[in-house]
Amino acid sequence: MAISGAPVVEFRNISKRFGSFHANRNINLCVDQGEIHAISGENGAGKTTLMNMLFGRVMPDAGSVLLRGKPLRMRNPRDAIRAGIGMVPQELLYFPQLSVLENIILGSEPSRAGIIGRRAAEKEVLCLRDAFGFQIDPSLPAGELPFAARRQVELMRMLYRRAEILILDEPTSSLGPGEVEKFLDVLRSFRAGGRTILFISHRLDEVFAVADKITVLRRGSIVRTLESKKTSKSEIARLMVGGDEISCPNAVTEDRNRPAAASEPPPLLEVEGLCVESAGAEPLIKCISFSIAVGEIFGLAGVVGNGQRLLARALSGREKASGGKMTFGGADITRLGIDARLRAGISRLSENPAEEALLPDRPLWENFLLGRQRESKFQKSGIIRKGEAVQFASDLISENGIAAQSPLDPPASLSGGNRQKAALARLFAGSPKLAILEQPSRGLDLHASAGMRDKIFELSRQGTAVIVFSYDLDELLSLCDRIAVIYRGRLMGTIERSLFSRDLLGRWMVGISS
Amino acid sequence: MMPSFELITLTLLKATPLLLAAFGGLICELSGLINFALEGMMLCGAFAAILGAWATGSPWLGLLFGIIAGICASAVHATASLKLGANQIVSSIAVNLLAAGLTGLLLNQIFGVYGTSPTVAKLPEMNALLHRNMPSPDGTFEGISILVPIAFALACGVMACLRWTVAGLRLKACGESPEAAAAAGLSVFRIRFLAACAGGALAGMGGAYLSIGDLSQFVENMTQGRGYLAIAAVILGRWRPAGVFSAVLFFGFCDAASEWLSVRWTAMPAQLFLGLPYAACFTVLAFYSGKRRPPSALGRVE
Amino acid sequence: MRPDSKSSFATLLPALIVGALICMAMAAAIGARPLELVQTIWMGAWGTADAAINTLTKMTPLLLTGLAVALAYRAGLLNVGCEGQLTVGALAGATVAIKCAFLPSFLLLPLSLISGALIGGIWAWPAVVLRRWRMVHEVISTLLLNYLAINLCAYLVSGPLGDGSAMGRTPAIAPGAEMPAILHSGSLYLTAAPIFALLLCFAASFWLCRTIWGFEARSVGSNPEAAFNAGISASIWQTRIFMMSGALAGLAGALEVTAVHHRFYRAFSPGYGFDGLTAAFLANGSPEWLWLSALFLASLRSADKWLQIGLNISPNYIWVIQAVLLLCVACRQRIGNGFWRILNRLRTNSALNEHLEG
Amino acid sequence: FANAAPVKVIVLTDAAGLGDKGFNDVCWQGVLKAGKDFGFEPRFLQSREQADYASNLTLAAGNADIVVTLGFLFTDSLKQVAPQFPKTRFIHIEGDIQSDNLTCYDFRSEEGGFLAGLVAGLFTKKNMVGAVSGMDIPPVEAYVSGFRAGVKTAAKAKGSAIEVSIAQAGSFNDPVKGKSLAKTLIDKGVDVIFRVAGNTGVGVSEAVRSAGGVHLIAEDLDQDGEMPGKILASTLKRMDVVIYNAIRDTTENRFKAGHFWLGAAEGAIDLTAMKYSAGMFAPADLERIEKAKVLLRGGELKIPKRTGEVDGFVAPEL
Ligand SMILES: Nc1ncnc2c1ncn2[C@@H]1O[C@H](COP(=O)(O)OP(=O)(O)OP(=O)(O)O)[C@@H](O)[C@H]1O
Ligand SMILES: Nc1ncnc2c1ncn2[C@@H]1O[C@H](COP(=O)(O)OP(=O)(O)OP(=O)(O)O)[C@@H](O)[C@H]1O
Ligand SMILES: [Mg+2]
Ligand SMILES: [Mg+2]
Repeated sequence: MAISGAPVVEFRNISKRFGSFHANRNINLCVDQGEIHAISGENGAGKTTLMNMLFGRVMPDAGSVLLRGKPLRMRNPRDAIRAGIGMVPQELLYFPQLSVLENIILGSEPSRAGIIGRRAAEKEVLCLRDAFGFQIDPSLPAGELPFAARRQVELMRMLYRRAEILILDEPTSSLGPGEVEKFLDVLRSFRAGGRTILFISHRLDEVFAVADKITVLRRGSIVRTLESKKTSKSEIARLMVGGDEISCPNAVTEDRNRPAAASEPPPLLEVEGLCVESAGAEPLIKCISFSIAVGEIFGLAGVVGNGQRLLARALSGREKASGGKMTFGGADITRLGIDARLRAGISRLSENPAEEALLPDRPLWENFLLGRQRESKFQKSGIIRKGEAVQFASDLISENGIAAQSPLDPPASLSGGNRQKAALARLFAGSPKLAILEQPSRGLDLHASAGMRDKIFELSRQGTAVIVFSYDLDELLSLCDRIAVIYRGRLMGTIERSLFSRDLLGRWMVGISS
Repeated sequence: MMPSFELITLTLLKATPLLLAAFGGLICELSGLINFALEGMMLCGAFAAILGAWATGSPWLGLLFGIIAGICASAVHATASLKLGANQIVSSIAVNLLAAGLTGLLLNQIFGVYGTSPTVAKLPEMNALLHRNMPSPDGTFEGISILVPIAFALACGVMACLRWTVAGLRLKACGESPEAAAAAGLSVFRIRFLAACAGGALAGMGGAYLSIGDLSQFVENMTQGRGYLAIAAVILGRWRPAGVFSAVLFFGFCDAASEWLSVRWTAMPAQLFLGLPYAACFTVLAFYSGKRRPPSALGRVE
Repeated sequence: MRPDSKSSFATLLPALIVGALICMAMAAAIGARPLELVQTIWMGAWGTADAAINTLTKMTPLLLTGLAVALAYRAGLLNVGCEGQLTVGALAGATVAIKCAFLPSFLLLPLSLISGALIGGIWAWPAVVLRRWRMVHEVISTLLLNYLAINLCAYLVSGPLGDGSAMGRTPAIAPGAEMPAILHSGSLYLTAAPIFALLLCFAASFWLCRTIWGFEARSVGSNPEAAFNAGISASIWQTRIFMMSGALAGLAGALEVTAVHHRFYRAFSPGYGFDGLTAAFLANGSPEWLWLSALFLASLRSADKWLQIGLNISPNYIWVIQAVLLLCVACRQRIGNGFWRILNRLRTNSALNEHLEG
Repeated sequence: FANAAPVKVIVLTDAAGLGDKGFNDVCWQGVLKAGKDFGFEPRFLQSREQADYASNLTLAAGNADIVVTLGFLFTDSLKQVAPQFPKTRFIHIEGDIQSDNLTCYDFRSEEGGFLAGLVAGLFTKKNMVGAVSGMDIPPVEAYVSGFRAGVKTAAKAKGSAIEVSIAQAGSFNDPVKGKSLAKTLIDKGVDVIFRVAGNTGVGVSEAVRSAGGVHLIAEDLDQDGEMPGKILASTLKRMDVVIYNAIRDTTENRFKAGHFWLGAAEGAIDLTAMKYSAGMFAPADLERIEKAKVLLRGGELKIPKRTGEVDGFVAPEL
């Protein structure tokens, strides 16, 4: 494509309001051909809203979007796609009962006389899959894949379409480190091919690894656009919050210094030979044994789709164990249901709280009340004390910095990160004895993930045991006292904090036992 | 004649209106639009078919009228629920009420009669067609409307479309996730609206079968709950074309068998035979389980 | 009021106005004078004591079946089986009232009502069982149960439970089981049944919106997975609510028997179950507004004979009115927004004109 | 002056309503004819539900001089309402109610059924006849019992056993079901079908129309002309005449309260003259039919009204 003077994408005086709330205010931004342009900002800063306007999913209230110098009316994603734009949205968008193949080719199916050319499509999709090293069977229904694998499907769908301008809204939030590396390589190769990429991520490492320019958004307005080579992580972090410099996440790794306990803390949860079957297939979780002490933070690492979800669900009672034994504080809990375990103090944050933990159309106060409605604080002889509940919700909202306008708003009006914050806040407010966290930092900004870490440390000091499932090895290394690796439904091994070794963990994650 | 053969033809006859309506409902529901309004669409189709045949003198034009009326009823439902934000179940119920009211009202206004319309010319029957070329095989196809084979052919066509074509895939995509379909560049509203119209056409045809295929008259509320049974067949068939096809045949068979038995086992009370098809379906449900769930976004608009 | 105001009244009013206009246009098209029509409907429903009694009597089953539908809907279930539940409830109520005639009235009447509710609830039970264990959608199972109930009851009253005539009905219930009249007008009378139903309706709406049990049920309706993860068993709540729903429909049947018909007939319900769907959704599925929609539907129903003998309009027109209003209420958000937008534009235009003139 | 004002007549039907090609329509024809002759415009009121009967009756009684109620379902409400409107005259079909302002008529439908059964039994070639009934209500039961008795009589006359199959549709309003039931009967080998099913009968006729060698007997109304030759005969139940006469008597101030049984003897039940089908019968059979009519008119023959009484019925020698 001939390089003209005009930028490929230009936002001109774009504003967007939701009710009386300004999600975007007077945005002016140029993106040039062949650059990777990162957008950074806190949760709720307005990144997703801005990208949605470029993709025609949201109409701006004022201002215009110019494409190669020409103003373009983007009424719906179709217009955007026609203009050569592709997007991987922040929330998962997929067709649960269609196969992975169909998910990918939809909208640009190879066809003759209206009949789909399945053979050709399959060949191309397999090529794409192998380019990334994903391990997805394209004939499976997308809804049966683990959450993170669905994300991979979306990436493949976007690549399949060969868009010239790519919008990636937190694409890496569910990828493991190895996959992230491959993914970033793909982005670089795209840039070399002359494509333009808008990239949103809360992980500054990735941003600095690929981005040419970084634009920082704060409360709906652009703070500044910087060349990535001429700035630093700490500067970006500072611009994002608009105040003092905050510590960078990687620095936390060294901060984790717990006073060595005088005596060995008593074990809280003991798991012995746990097996879990999923719908009659061969046991997906095979004979897992481990134990966790009071106040311990236990990490579970692994590549996407190795049974983490099933294990987390089995621990919380959501899934029945088909074999083995679990004891919690000395009592056998193997047969207990989710409600009994909750009462015993075991809480889980699911990997997809928006679908599995929140009531999307009910006000936030009801969401925060959910699960504690029987506590005497919130009810009197069966009647809900609404005042108390709303007060409780307001407190949680302000304590956790959730960007909601009132406790009467439903979660559907929150940004992705803020929904995660809300789910976390509810879990932490219950002061559980054992917290099972799946991808706790997913979608959280720097500030919020730091807050989340602090909260976990605080809880652990108070004696709560925490199990963290994450694909992000760095996160686990910085958080945990011990890390185990799960591979194909088995534990490959466990290491203590003093022996942490990225190499070893990495090898375990791909199934090489030492 | 062998009893099994009688049962088969009776089953086919019983299944035809259900088959048309159920496939109409299936198309609609696969695109994500709940269609509890099949009863109303059938009723509109049945009435308009009579009206058309009466006004033009040609039953084929009557069939066309019936199809158009089904489309119109469906368009009301689709517009209300896709454009105007109505709850899809509510708008379905409203369409059913509207059809019941309007057909009765118009019957009175246009024909000046209550309850039953005048008799009109009906669509040709199979043996009338076969007679032309060969001698009648002792009335084998007696009373079987030409619409019966057409209905089965249409159902097979719909099945093939849903399975193999781009249009079928896109339709299913809209029913799986309208948000994702929109993000993939499809016009969800248009696809769903067209699906609803196609569904309405089939359901209207199902209604027309009752009034000018099977009979040659319209009787107020003549669908008698067949539209509800059709949607039950869609659910029983778990939203899979082949499943819906078998469910419809199963309903038809139970109904045919109960009638067949009721004229032979005269000692049994008639009410028991009237309840038999439903009891049989219920029993099958209780011992049957399948995996497929409804379209993931059924009832959800973007 | 702001055009995008979500307040229900601001949108409901324009929707009703639009609906009424459509109905009147249709009336004009079939040759009736719209105003006369409104007057006739009003007179037919509330113009005389007889009419008012009739309307209130008709409201009772609509209110209860509407409540049954609304309650289940809030827990994420669609109960289209009220028809069957009502029928078995009515037969159970009548049978108890006949067979236990030896009991004193203060026992017999409640016993009859309770047994109606009980059987109604039990009739709803297979649907939840199938839903839970066989993943069978409740719409299909309740629909089939309707037909089963109607045919089973028809068999029972023409055989074992009948009065021996070929009319397909039970004998009259014991006088002690009849609900006492609180108001007479000629041969028509009003019992406490409508008041009872109203109280039940308000109690249910309080239960649903203010108590923890109602909260749990609603949470299940909003997102069963989230509720389950919070320790609330979705399947148990759905079972409970569905049986409650069936019990309400069964109660409606038993009330009809004890308060109105004093016996059970074959083809007992003239479609109250489906009317319950209309009533519930006209009230937007919220029990606290159900009384209004039930009252409105009952008014139309009791006015339909006036249309026939007063204006010589086919009673089918009543269905059309119901359908149009139901559609408009269902679309009220959009209609309301459009209405206020137009109103605002008119207002700014006239303000502009004034400004120009002034 | 008051007398000069046209009388007001309101007809009440049960949920089936007008357009049933049978009971209600026949009655309505009588009212219409009376309206034409005596200068009034009748209105009709269809009750949609059982709960409406009393209130609709009250309303009609308050607004009309003559109220005509059709069907046994009205009996209970009439008992309550009629005495409260002494100035209104009530004419009721089917049921026995005592009130000074009420005249009610019951028809011996079984006699019509008997004639139908006789015709069917005499005509059948395969010795198999059938009937499609709507719902199990007293007049239908009477028709069907009469039909069985008639077939029995024919069998005796022919000296061969004739099988009777009855199919019930469970509704007066489901012609589609009526058609398939009739088809099932035909498949079984039945070659004469008697329909007593209101609108459901529409479907029965349809099935007979497209089947070769099968004939129909219609109920209540002369329908022989609809399918000449295919309809062997129609039973006649002259409710129209009865209502016409009752209205005439009332307008001429000769209203007579009471309950009347009407049958062939009174000329209220009859069979059509078989204009199109007489040629298909043997002269001896036609004679038998005439003889049966005479017997019935003379009141010498008692036809069973209930199903249970059929077995005890002794077929007359014809
Ligand atoms: N449909 C909506 N209705 C009301 N408010 C909304 C809606 N969508 C977004 N918002 C608000 O707009 C603000 C910006 O949201 P947006 O999703 O753009 O944030 P973000 O920068 O992408 O945050 P995150 O990093 O958490 O994804 C949020 O505070 C959110 O509450
Ligand atoms: N890469 C893959 N390709 C295809 N199917 C997969 C893949 N990974 C897992 N599955 C299937 O998906 C289902 C869910 O698997 P599982 O519970 O192990 O996922 P998970 O690793 O816990 O998910 P997540 O990574 O999101 O936590 C299983 O049926 C499994 O066979
Ligand atoms: Mg975002
Ligand atoms: Mg996993």
